[in-house]
Amino acid sequence: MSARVQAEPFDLAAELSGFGTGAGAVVTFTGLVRDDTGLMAALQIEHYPGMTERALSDYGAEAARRFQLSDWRIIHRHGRIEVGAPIMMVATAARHRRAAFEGADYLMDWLKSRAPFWKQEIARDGSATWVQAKNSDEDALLRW
Amino acid sequence: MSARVQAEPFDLAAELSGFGTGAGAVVTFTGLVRDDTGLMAALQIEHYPGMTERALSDYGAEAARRFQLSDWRIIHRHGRIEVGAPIMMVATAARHRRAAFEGADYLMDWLKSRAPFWKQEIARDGSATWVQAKNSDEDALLRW
Amino acid sequence: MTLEILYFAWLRERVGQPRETVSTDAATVRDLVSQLVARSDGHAAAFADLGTLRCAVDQQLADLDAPLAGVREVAFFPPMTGG
Amino acid sequence: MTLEILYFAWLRERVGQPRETVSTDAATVRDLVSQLVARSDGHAAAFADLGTLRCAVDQQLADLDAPLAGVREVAFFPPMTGG
Repeated sequence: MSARVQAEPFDLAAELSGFGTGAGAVVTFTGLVRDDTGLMAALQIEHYPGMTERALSDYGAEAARRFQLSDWRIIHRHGRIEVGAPIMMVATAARHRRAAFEGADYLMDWLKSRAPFWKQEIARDGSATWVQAKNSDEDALLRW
Repeated sequence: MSARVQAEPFDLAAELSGFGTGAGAVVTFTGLVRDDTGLMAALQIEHYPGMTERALSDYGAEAARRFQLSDWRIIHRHGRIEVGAPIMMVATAARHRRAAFEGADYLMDWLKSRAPFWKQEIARDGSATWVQAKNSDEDALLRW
Repeated sequence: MTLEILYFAWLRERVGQPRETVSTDAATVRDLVSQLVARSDGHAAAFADLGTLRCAVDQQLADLDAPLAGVREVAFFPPMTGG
Repeated sequence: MTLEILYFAWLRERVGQPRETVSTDAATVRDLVSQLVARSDGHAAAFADLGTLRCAVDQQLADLDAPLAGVREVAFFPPMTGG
């Protein structure tokens, strides 16, 4: 049960070593920098030190309570992240698959709209554009 | 895009190496042998060689079509699997998180009720009990 | 017509063998079942509850009304419990 | 009352600095915003659209009507885009 914010890449395999021992179901989500246009070089991610860790821990604890997760982990990177590299991951462990899926899904919806991160797309020519929040991300929270 | 049936354990990290390159979202589900009573030693899993591979490939291809997955992988073990060990995994890759989540969730529902596997619980005293199918697993298919 | 019949899980245990070859004129899976039931007490026990019986025809899930013309392999088993 | 004010993302760019310390008698976040707007054109631009403004009071998400009594740190930023 832990939340981390870091600039360094993470290793999903290492993170899952010993994760969820005794559980029946483990779900992981990994978000990667995607380049839809062929023009993007990287993402630059800004966050709110202090608040970020607190928010991630709060959402993790709330998901654990709500879906009876036996274990959870959240890792979110900040700084410059190249196209193709991992941005963040969540992992959830529970007795049954439904709870593990829903816990991970719930955490992702909260991270998208309620964790203090802001993404900037860095193009190959060096120009930077702030990513706009999507209404669909806000709407997704209404599911819970 | 592959489905495998094997007696050997699998290594989630190795399976995900190079998986879903270019995608924005990767979801994995891992099922582990759970011992709720403290009396269980292992699962023994029987399957239908020939049909199993075909069924898993068909469900993977259907999930890819339906949720526009850019990659998917299914691994399911058979034979004796000790408590705590992984039974099976699915991984899905897509542009967006919703599709990756739904693709994995869909595959799990089909695997539970439509892939030709049968589980037997092996107790520590050596006695074996066939696992009964759950109505909830059958009902889960109605969601899709 | 000669068919390869396969049994899995507790159907296999009740029949007492994992497979057998039968010669039959059954038109559908249901006809085939009514012939198999007569083979032994084990067969009768295996097919006692058609409500939970599952089958595959040439390795594709099928129902009891599936026709057998041109078919080579029919498998019978309880509800699946994978995943 | 002395408050530490933080700005993130394009609000930070418009204001032209990541943080500032202000002395204020504002009762709520909304009152504080109307005082900050008067500080510079950059501040005015940062707070031009209150509909999309997000804020945190002592590192907890809050709305514009949140009271400031006893508060030490207020942060302003656009809608979050994590995950």
